[in-house]
Amino acid sequence: MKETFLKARVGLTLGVLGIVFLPLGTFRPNRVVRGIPLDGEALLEGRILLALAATGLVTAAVIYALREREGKLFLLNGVPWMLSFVPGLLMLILSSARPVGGNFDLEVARMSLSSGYWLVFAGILMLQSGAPRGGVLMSLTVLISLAVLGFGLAPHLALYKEFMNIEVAFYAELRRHLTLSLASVVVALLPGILLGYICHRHQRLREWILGTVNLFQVAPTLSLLGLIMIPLTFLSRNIPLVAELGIRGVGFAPAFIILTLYCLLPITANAFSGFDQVETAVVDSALAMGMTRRQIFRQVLFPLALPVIFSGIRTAVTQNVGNTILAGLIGGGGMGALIFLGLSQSATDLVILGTIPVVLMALILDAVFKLVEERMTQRAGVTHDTLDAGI
Amino acid sequence: MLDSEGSIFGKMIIQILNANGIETVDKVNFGTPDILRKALENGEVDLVLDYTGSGQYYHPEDATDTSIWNDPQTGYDLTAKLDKEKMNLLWLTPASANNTEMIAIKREFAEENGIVTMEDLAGYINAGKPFKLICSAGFAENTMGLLGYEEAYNFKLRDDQLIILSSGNTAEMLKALSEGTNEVNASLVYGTDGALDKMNLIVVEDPAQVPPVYLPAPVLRGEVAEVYPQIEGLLKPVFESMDLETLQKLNAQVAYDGKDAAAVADAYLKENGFLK
Amino acid sequence: MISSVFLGDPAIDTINSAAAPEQGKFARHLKKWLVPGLYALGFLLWIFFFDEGLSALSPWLPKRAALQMRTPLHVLAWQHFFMVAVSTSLAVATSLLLGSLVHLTQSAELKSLVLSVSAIGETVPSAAVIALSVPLLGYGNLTCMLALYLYAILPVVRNTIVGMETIAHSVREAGTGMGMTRFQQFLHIDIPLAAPIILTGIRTALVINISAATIGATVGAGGFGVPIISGIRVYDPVMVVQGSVPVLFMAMFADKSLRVMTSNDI
Amino acid sequence: MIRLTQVFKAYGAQEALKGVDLEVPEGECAVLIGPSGCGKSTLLKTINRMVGIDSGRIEVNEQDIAGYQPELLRRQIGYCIQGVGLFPHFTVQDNIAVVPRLLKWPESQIEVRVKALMEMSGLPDAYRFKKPKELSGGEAQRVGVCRALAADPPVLLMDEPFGAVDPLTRERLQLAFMEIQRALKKTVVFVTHDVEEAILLADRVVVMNQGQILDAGAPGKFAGEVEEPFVKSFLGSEYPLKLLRRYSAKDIGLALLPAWRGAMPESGRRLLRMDSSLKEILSEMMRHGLQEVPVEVEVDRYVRVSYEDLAGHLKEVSKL
Repeated sequence: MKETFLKARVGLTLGVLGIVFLPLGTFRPNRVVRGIPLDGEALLEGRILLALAATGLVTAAVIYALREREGKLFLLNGVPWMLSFVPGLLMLILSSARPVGGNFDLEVARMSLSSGYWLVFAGILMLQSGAPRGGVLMSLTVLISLAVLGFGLAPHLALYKEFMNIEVAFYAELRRHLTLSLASVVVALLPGILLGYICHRHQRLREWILGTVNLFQVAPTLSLLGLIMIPLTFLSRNIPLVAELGIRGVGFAPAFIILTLYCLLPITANAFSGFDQVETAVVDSALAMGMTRRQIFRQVLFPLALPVIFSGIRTAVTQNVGNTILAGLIGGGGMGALIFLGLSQSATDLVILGTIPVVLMALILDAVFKLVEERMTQRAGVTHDTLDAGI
Repeated sequence: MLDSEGSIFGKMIIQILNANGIETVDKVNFGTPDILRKALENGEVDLVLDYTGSGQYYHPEDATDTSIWNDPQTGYDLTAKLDKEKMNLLWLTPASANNTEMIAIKREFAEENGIVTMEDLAGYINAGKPFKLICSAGFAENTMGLLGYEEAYNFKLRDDQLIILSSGNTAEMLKALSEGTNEVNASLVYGTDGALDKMNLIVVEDPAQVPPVYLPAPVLRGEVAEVYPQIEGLLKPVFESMDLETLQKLNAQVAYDGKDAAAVADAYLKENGFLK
Repeated sequence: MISSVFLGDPAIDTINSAAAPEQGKFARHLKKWLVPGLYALGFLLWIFFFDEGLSALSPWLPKRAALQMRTPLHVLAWQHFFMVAVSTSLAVATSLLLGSLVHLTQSAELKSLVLSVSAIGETVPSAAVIALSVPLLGYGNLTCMLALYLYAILPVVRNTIVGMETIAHSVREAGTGMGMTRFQQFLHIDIPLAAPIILTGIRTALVINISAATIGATVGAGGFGVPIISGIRVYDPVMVVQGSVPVLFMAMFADKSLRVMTSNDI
Repeated sequence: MIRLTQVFKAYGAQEALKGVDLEVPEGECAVLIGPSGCGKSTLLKTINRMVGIDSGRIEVNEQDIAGYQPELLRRQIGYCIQGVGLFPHFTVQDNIAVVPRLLKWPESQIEVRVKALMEMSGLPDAYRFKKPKELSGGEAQRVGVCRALAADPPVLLMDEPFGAVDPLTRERLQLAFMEIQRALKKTVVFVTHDVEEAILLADRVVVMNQGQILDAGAPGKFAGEVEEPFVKSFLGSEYPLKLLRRYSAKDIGLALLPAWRGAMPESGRRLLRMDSSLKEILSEMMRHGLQEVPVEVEVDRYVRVSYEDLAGHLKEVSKL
């Protein structure tokens, strides 16, 4: 794999900008008051060893990024690996840093990670993404940082304090989030694939089905969430069975229904184009050999369309993970509950705490699904470009 | 309950009930008060923390005389009666802290402009001096909220003098006020909001008593009350002990100091002998 | 939506192309714009006659709490429109520049950089971007517009790059063969041929933004999110409907009219 | 045998088949030929009910196909199409085995059958576990023929099966098919737009245009005068020349020809044999400006074939 130095250079620039011009952390005497920003200079003041190490690392990174060709120097190729530890180490340092002069209640005071820190983080990831085995490197960086947080090694970080406050709720909401975003896709699978098949078989219905399904995608999620409240409330009030099933105007049910409708489009549209890109000759010969429609669907159409359908499912999953946030507004739970709670309490760190899992979930699920998709495409023995089939 | 007060009360109720052998499921962060109310009516939760003044929203057809809500006792009685009859919901003893909606301004701003009451503030606004209020949509669009204030004190805010947030949580509004974000110089505040002192804010007095009285009280479903009749007795002393000052103090610990609501609740209950 | 390309769906795009050939050009135009026109009409009727309709219906509606809308609907409509229009057009300009830059430099590294950043950016939820911009930009529509701007860049830049990339090699070769300079090719071949795919990206961005702008109500940006979120909070269906329906119309109008523009059967 | 009586088929206002009568006797190969859109493919597809007919009657082996369930009918009729239509996710073996499996043959028997078919069509045994995309166009086409023959159907329908391969492969496939057909004697309906292919493979050439059969007969029939103007122009003025390729030296009746006398033509000249096509013989004459050439009938025994012999043969077959 060729190393891409552009990414390294852009990443390095971001990181240096972050360290020099932006605060790495903000020290807050309590949760709400305006904090005291700490930049790189303030952080290194009086710590000669740390300053030397930081200078050394930045210099190495600069040499690394300015090369024209892959260097033979083992040390230089190790730079991206070394950088993996930087975000985690910065957390440790920031957690123990205090502004000069001042007496703080350490039980209440906290250190928020600020724009500079996140820029450094992004820069390092970008630099690593261009290096050989970029995926492994980036995962390592993220894992180390998560470990520092998760094992409580940086107890004075605001992120950690917020996490400890809501630990039980955090895991519950995480589960809720995953359940909502994945289960709704699972429920949409069968109708989505069936609708795609109907689109493939009946030209006349195609426009109507795709048009309707598209409507759900176009409609603002929030307005759908609001609108679905009305019939659901009516149903649960008037039909006891519905209420017993736990279907109510607010909470899990409406969020689940809307998310299901929302992911119909990618699944249906991809199923349709998946079925449609199967060569007519293949379907014709299946028909001519005396396969029934059902046999053709099961043995020919479906396996051949599977990679494309799967890429639709991937799209549905990743978009659902993000959309599930809105469930937080109607009592459906999920990380949205934390994000909106953080927003309304002006607690930026809580918002970040809610956002990180969402981004990670989306990226991980996307990567896993992509891997499966590639395997599937290989197995199906076809080399069509699944990229084009997405919506 | 997305606010500190709800979390504290919620955790307290859970701890008290658990300590007395009643098993509970913690749904404290379930949703906004209005969503909780629906969930209670639908039987999805059994006990919520609610505010007496909210009765005006639940029974709009029976609450035409708004003055009912300005008195703590009549408001509580009417809500309790209507809820018992129509929904079989039981209002238990409320705390004696009025968590009503008022307007807060910075201390220096008040002193500079000699503002003590809403009348002073209305005069200031009507003089065309710079004013910007941050508040919730629920307050801005309520005839017993900002619309009521405007009528009672005879002033009118333009759209550009308002920042309306959809959430009803005052923490971010007070922060915006204390930091002067977007030139905000007034904010919605709840009676029990803590740490106004720390943030150097004061509440503007409201002689006309525009907003309803909001006393926090546990609301229990009738069927559950039949199974656990002891709940009422268990919660009564706790809620009676909570006056305005106590609640402000506890709220400040959670919303401003960022302490865990469960820990704050636990400490308070133990300190006052409700828990061992 | 990560790394999938926003291509128009041919089946939906051709709904309007069924116009019979003997019809005049004007009649075909009229037929094509009929549906978007209806959406626009619905939108306007809703905005200006909601109150009248509501009071006419009020005898049959359950009694509502003492809430009343402080901001009239048409002001909310303007706020919503303003946020979406400004942020989307800025984003389109940025992404066209960025996409063209990637295309003109033919740099694989730059392309991979832009595409992967945009793919990752898309996983950050818009609600979070809005929430995190508050300390930076304060309350109001600026915060919301920043989030919308960032969001709209992603689909447009991706479709610009992909659209220009998918132009058949032979077409460009023919251009070179006829003596076009690189810039002339860009102007006369790349841009017009990639236009439908770019427009599809713009459509996606616009629809996403109309939807995401509703969340702006949580940071005081106004727009149709105000009645929707308030309505959800106080559980008032009338308020929810009041805000939901016009956004729905707005989104459908944007989607449909851009589809009509993309279908090239005139 | 296959018999079509007054078959009509219309797609909306467009009439695809306008009263077609056709009979293909058992073991014969009928080649439908005509310009694109003439209805030849539609006609083919009516036979296995891929296309339903509006009126008329189609019999396969004396049975009206309307009485069959379409799937069951199709499993008894081999079918081979231009794009081959191999299932890309199946191996070669699985592709060939589709119909036998549909007919629930035991697996052991299927394997024997697949091996036999592949050997017959000249595919190496190792190909059994390849996927279609690993095959060349010609190989895929052979697999397609094997698949059509897999369940040993008495009737075979072929829709331009060799249309998409290069000329050289195509010729090889044609010869292979002729060999198979000679051995298996299936009743075949074959669609093509290539006159030479029709001449080579057909027992009967059926010329179609605009949904109708204009003329039908043995390939030789069209070597002489043709009345029908469309048939004449479609088959072309070079038809007799093309026809020469169908016949080989032994078809002329070499026993009656006089032995070659005189000097053998110069060395390095191509040796004509019994199985050389008449087209090759004519080419040889033209190449050297001769009226007659020697053809080897057995080792070191040559007969004299003259231009008149060729012309005479054509005249003879055209009377059949």
